[in-house]
Formats: sequence, C-alpha cells, structure tokens
Amino acid sequence: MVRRGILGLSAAGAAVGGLASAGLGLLAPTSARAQEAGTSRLQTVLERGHLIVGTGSTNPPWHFEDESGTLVGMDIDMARLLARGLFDDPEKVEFVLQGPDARIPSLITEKVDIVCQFMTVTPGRAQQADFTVPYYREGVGVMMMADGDYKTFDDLKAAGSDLTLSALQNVFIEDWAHKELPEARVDQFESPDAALQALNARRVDGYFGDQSAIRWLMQQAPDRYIDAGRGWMPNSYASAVKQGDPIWLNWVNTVYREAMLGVDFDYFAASYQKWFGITLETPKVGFPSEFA
Amino acid sequence: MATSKAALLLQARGVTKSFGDLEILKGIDLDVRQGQVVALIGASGSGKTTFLRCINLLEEYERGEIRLDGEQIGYRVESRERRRLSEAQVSAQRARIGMVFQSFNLFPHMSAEQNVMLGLTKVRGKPKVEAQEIARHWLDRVGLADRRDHYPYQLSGGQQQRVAIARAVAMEPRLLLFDEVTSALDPELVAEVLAVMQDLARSGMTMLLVSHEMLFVRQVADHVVFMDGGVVAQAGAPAEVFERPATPRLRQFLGRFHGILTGAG
Amino acid sequence: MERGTFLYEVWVARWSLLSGFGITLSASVLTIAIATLLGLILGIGLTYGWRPLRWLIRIYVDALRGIPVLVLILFAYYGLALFKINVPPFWAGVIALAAFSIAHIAETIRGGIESLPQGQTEAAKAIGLQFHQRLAYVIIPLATRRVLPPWMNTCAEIVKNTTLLSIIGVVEFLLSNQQAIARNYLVLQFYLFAAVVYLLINFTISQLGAKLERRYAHFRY
Amino acid sequence: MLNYNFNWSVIWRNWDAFLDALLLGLGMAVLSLLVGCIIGLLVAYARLAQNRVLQWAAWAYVELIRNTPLLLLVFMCYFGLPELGIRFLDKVESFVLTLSLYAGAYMAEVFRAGLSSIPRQYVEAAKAIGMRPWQRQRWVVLPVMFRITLPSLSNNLISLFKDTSLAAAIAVPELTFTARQVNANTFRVMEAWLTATALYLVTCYAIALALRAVERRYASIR
Repeated sequence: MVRRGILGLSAAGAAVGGLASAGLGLLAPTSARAQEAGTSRLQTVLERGHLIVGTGSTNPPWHFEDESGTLVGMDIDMARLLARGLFDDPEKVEFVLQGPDARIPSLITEKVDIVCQFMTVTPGRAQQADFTVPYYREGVGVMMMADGDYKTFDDLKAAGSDLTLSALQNVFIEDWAHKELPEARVDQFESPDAALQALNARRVDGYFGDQSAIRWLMQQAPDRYIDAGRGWMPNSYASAVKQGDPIWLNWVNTVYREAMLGVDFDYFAASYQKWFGITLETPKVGFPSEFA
Repeated sequence: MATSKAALLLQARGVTKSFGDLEILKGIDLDVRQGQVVALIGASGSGKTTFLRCINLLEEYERGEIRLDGEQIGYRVESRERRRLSEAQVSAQRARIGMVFQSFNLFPHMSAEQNVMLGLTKVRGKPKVEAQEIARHWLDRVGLADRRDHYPYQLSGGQQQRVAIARAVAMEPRLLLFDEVTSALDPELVAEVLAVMQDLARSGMTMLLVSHEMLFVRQVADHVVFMDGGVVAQAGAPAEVFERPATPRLRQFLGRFHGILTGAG
Repeated sequence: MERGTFLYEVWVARWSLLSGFGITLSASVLTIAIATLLGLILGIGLTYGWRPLRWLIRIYVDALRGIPVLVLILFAYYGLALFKINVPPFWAGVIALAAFSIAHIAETIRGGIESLPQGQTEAAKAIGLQFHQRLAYVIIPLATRRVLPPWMNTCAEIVKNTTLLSIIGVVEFLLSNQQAIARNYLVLQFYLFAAVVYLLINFTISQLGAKLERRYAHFRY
Repeated sequence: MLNYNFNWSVIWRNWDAFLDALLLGLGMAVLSLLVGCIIGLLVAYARLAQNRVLQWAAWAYVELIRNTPLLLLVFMCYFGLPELGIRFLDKVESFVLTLSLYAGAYMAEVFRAGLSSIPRQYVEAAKAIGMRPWQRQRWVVLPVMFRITLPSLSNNLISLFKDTSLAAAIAVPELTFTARQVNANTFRVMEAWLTATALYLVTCYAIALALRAVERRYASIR
C-alpha cells in the first residue's frame, strides 16, 4: 500500500481539505495523529493494523520504483521486515513518499511511525530524532564515464581545480568531496537523476555520491562507467523514530539487530546480495560477535 | 513670376496607374516650369493625390514617364524594356523632390529641429552644426523659432505642418509637392500654413500642389490643372479655368466653391 | 524492435510516460479550473471592490507576479509543511501554480472589464439592471471576448509551468521522460519527444481558443 | 499557531552569497534580453519578409520555442547539446543561450507587432526626403518601434529575471539555488525562502520603476 499525492483522485479529497484548512486555520493537521499520548508507538501501530513508514522513491538501490512501478530497495526491505515482525505480514506497510528534507519534520509532526530513508546518523540530527542501530555503513566515492578523460583516482587528484563533480544537494557534500579532492568544484543538483544526467552529458567529470549508489549504477550499465576505486567519509545509515519512546525504539532495534545477526539473517543477507551485490558472511556460532 | 520661357522642370507624359482592375490615372500629361506654382484640383477620387505620389515614387506607375530636369524618374529604359532603378538611385531622385503630406508625418521621436535635420545629415551628409544652422533658419522662416525643441505631440496641427514644410524645404529640393496639406487642419489653423506656402511661392520655389483651398489656388497658382476621372480635363491660367470652365463637370465642381470664389474674387 | 532503440524504450516506459502525461494533464486542468474561478472573483473584486479590498487584491496580484513560479512551488512544498499542513508534492505544486495564475487571470479580467465602453454599463443601468445582473448579462459576456485570448495564453503557460513540479519530485511528463533517460541515455530523443508532446498540448489549446474566439466573434462593439 | 522560531543570523551569514546570486541572476537576464532582442529583431524582419521560406522558418522558431516549457529547453541545452558534440558551453553559458533563444521568440512577437503598428506615413515621409531603405529603418522605423515596444521590453526583462530561477535545476548558483542551499545546510526553511522571495520582489519592482523612468524619458510618442 503506497499513499502518495500524485494521480489526483484519491488525494483530491485530502487536498481539498488541505486547501480548506490552509484557508481557515493554517494548522489543523490533516492526517490522523499516529500516536495517542502516553502509550507507546508500538501499541498504536499494533492497534492500527499497519505500519506507516516515511521514505522516498528516487534513490536506487535504497528506495525506488522498479520497471513495474513497485516501490523496492533496501530501505523498503527493512520496512517490510518490521511489518512482518509486527503483523506477520510484510504487506501491512503504508509508505509515505517524501523528500529528504521532510525526514525529521515528518517524525516531529508524527506523520509517520518511522523513517527508513538512507538516513545518515549525525550528532545534530540525533538531537531531534532517535536513531536505531545502523544497518549499512556508507562511504562516498566518484564514478566516471568509461570513455572519459579520467580513468583513475590519481587522474582525478591530478586534475586539481579543473575537476568538476556532480552531486545530490546535501549539507555536507562539498566538505566531503574536498577531503580527498580539495580543489574539485561540486555542482549540486536537486535530484539524483539530474546529477547523473550531468555525468552522462559529460557536463561534469565525475559523479560524486554514495558508494552504494555508485555500485548500483555500475551494475546497471557495466560498460558505461568506471569506479574511481576510492571510498572515504564513512557514515552510518539507520532508521529514525520520534524522540522519547524507548519501547518503540527498542523493539525496532531488536528486529534490526536480529536481522543482521540472528533469526532474520537470511532475509537480510538476501537483500544485501540483491541491492548491493555484497555476500554477507553467516554470523559465527558461539559468543555473540557484537560483544566480541 | 515664372513665364512659359522658363526652363521645363517636370514633364509627365501618358502616366497610367491602376489599383487592381481600377484604373486611377488614364494617361496624365503635365509640365511644370522652373519657379511655377501649379495646382491640381478636382473631385476626390479623380487621381490628383495618386499622381502626386507617383512623382515622388511613393506609388509605382505602369506606363508613361515622368522626367525631372530631363531625367526619367524611377525607371530607365533598356533595350525597350522598362526597368526600375535601384533603391539608392530612387532615393537620390526623391531627395531632389520635397513633399508635404496631408497628415504632416513628422517623425514622432524627434524634436522639430531634429525632424528638419535628419535628411540634411543622413541624406545630404552635412555636418551636424551646419544642418542645425539650416534647420534653425527654416524653422525661423516658418515662424517656429521658439518651438524647435518641441516634439510633434507638443505642437498644434498647424505648427506641425509648418515644421513639415521646413523639413521639405530645407533639403533644397528642385520641386516641392503639397498633398492637401490643409485638409487635416482645424479651420483656424489653415491660414498660418497657407501664409508659409505663399511666402515660399514668392521666393521662387517651384511648387506642385493638390488643394481644395480654391481661393488660395486662385491667388497663388500660375497654372491650374483640373483632373477628372484620371485624365486632365482642363488646364490653364487660374483666371481662364475659374472663369471659363469648359466642361459641365468643372462648372459643377467650381459651383461648390462659388461663394468663396465670387465673394473674394 | 531492438533493445536500445528509441521506440523500444518508449514502449518499455509506456506506463510511466502515460502516467506522467496524466499527471501533467490533471495538474494543468486542476490549476486552470481553480485559477480561472478564483481569478474571476479576484478580477471582479479588483475592478468593483470596496477600496481596501481592492488594495488587498492589488498587493496580492502584484506580489505574486513578481515571484518566480519555481520559488512559489518550493515555498508551497517546504513552507506549508511548517504550518503542519500536510501537502503532498502534487498538491503543493497545484496550489503554487494556481496562486500564481490567479494573479495573472485577475489582472486579465480587470483589463477586460475596464476596456469595455462605458456606454454598455450605462445602458444596462438605464434599463434598471442591478449590479449582479449587469455583471451576469452584460459585462461578463462582453468581457469574455476580450479576455479569451490572454486567458488561453495563461492556460498554455500553466501547461508549460507544470514541468516545474518535477523539481519537487512530482513525476509529471518531463520527469517521466527524465527517468527513462536515466535508464537508456537517449537524451536528445526523449527531450525532443517531450517537446513535441507539449507542443501538441499547447497547439490543441490554441486551436480550441481560436474556435471559442470565432464563436464569440459576433460580439463587436 | 506557527511553532517556528525565526533565526535570521543564517541569512546575514550568507548575505554575500545571496547578493552574488542576485547579481548573477540579473546579469543572466539582462544578457539574455540583449541577445534575445537581436534574435527577435532578425526573426521579426524575417516574419515580415517577402520570402516564404524565411517567413515559415521564423514562424516555426517562434511557435516551437513559445510552446515548449522553458525547463525542458534548459535541460535540452544543458544535457542535450553535448550529445551533438557542442561541449564548449559551461552551465551558465548554456543557460544564457537557452534564455536568449526563449527571449528571442517572445521579442520577435513584440517587435513584429511593433513594426506592423508603425504608420506607413512615417516611412513615406522618410522616403520623401530621400532616405535609403536601411536609413529609413535605422533612423525612423527602429527608433519609433523601440519607443512603442518599451513597456513590453520591461515586462520581458522582469519575466526573464524570474525565469533565471530555473537555472537552479542545472546547479547555477542563482537566488533559488542559494536559498535551497542555505535551506539544506541550516534547515532554516522560512528564512531562506522569505529572503529569496523578498529579493525577487524588490528587484522586479526596481526594474519596473527604473524602466518606467526610461519610458518617460522616451515618451515623445503619444
């Protein structure tokens, strides 16, 4: 079940309501609050009968639409895992599609129960939302055209200020690029499509982005691109929930941890294989590795 | 004033002109001698204005020829074929013929002085200072010395027409054409324009005018041409044309101005 | 058809392109409907309104016409969220487009009404019609003819402006083409394809407009 | 009602960026208008020319450009031209090219209307003092048309300035891009967008005022 504000009809009612409230009070939240005061979100979700997850739709391999128009990706798999844990049915999820900037606001305003949207854990964000345990360690890298001027990371470094990279607009993106390529210029685009287009059109020399995305793109068009072969700036991807609900946070953490190390490992490993092309090693039996 | 002994300046022979199927000029013959004031009169639709415009090549004509100082206007005949002259040659010929229009046609984006100067600097190639001097002289002559920096919209119709006359005269044309120059004016403004024209006529300027001001024509013109249905129906000295109209059409035409003519004449 | 050729890729992307086309059309139609209705009301208010009301509308109209549509769209998308108004991107876009077009249509309507000869209104007054009757039977029908051409222009502008919705992630026709390009790299082909489709939409609108104009052509005054 | 605490220090810290962005946008708009006027003039003359092919080509140019969304044209120029081997334009130049072509189509219509509205008599008066064809255009037709079309010229400049916001889509650091950047960096949504909006409004108003003064200066045609 995907709720989205596109092909008008279903959303028309909601939007007319939105217009009306915009005209009237400028506040009245239009969707029912996801949580009653005093009880845990866990209880609310169970009573409601489905989970509401905030995510996006334009960033493979995390959350995107496949050729049949179905929402898929690593974030989506994590959300379905939660639904399975709650209702024994991975389909009982409602996805609310939102832009990256809406991730924290939608939690604060309780529009969603949880955000699964390639969210980088930072101390600043942790002040506004509670992060779950991370389920992916991301790094940034550069991808070039296979028939372009630059073949290796050393070529990029040597290019100095002649080098232009495209990237998805982001708070830290320029600083991160400059850590390894201090003189490179970074053109920031609103959508990952546009950033990639800029590389395809050879408007830029390289696409600067998440290694997961680069790996995915290289898989899709193996002869077209080359990976500069250098990753830096480690950062952790986790889900986030509204602050101040330890029961809910703990439940999600439990599911995630056991996906990575316990009963749901096979499900998790299959997703890793599918989206990142990474084969995970089966956790060793014996002493739990997280305390090793 | 000019007599028949003066040199022939303009010579039109068998000029015909049609708009589509409608034949407006059916073979006009006309001579204008140096220093003469020739007036074209006739009912509207008789072809006076069209003929005037042919002289300045604002209209193309099909057959016949118009010569200025013996040089054919607008066309040359080459192995019996009539060819139109180049735009540059036509422009040069036009520069020798001045024209004043019914609707003044002052350039709206230029002051009175600039209007007069434009042709002097761009066509005659005179230096700006000299052009300005000439412009001021002529504006002074038409009584508008104090209006030279005014734009057309700031001038009355009569003043605009006087600027237009100054603009035409300043080019020192061999011949000056006037196309019903007082028709668009309020009655009280007509006199000031006619006065300027009379002044020009006295100074020896060769003029060909289309006018409905019969009194003025009678007083100022040396030669009057009555046009009717695209041909010259009668021509001669004013006294002759006005007092001995040869055709009923001319009698009828003049009858409309009877009061004015007898009253003043 | 071979994989990688333009027609094959259009075929593969047909549903996504169709849905994009549908979104472009629905966004355009909704915007045109809202903007025309409210623009008409504001336009009448701007012409006949009580003075302070007129000023208010004037400020709205002038302000909205001085802001880029893209900024309005981004503002509606990011800004309204702060008022806890749950607006999905599609509707944020429609609201912004409509807000902008209302201003244009209101101004058009005012111009149309004010260009009517005074005599018409006076004649309507003279036969004793009340304000709303004069509006309904005389002024609006007569102004329609004047307003029709600029209104059709605004409609075409609205269709073109719906492409800006792609920037806040609404998968309208342009973005559906870009998604296809992201898969198959047929940049020029798909952009030209998109251009032709927009051209056809706007051409249809202008044909429709010409037809309407002919129908109203007998209103001469 | 609005639980949002304004913090304008973000804007002051980024004030230079906003001003640079504003100047870049204005510069692109003015440049596009100038180039667009040249294109527009040529196209307008082509549309009024005797030659059928020329007429048709000019018509096709105007209709194609005016009925295609600007954003699409921006993408075509930026992403598409390199496919054709045209690589020497950077993002700003490619945007200015797009906007110039766009302005050209609109100015062509403005100029065509202006040229056809010039009374035939002015040209005749110019003919009568012996001016050659190009002199008539240069000293009479064009100056008069310029004065007639001045109001549309200022409207077009304002439109073009607003259209520079689309350059943000190809990462040109103009106002919209800067507002989005500040927004992304600081999460100060309201401050960033209000600032951008105010700068757009004030600039558009200033352009309108300035050009109205120019119009008055050239108001000799009534």
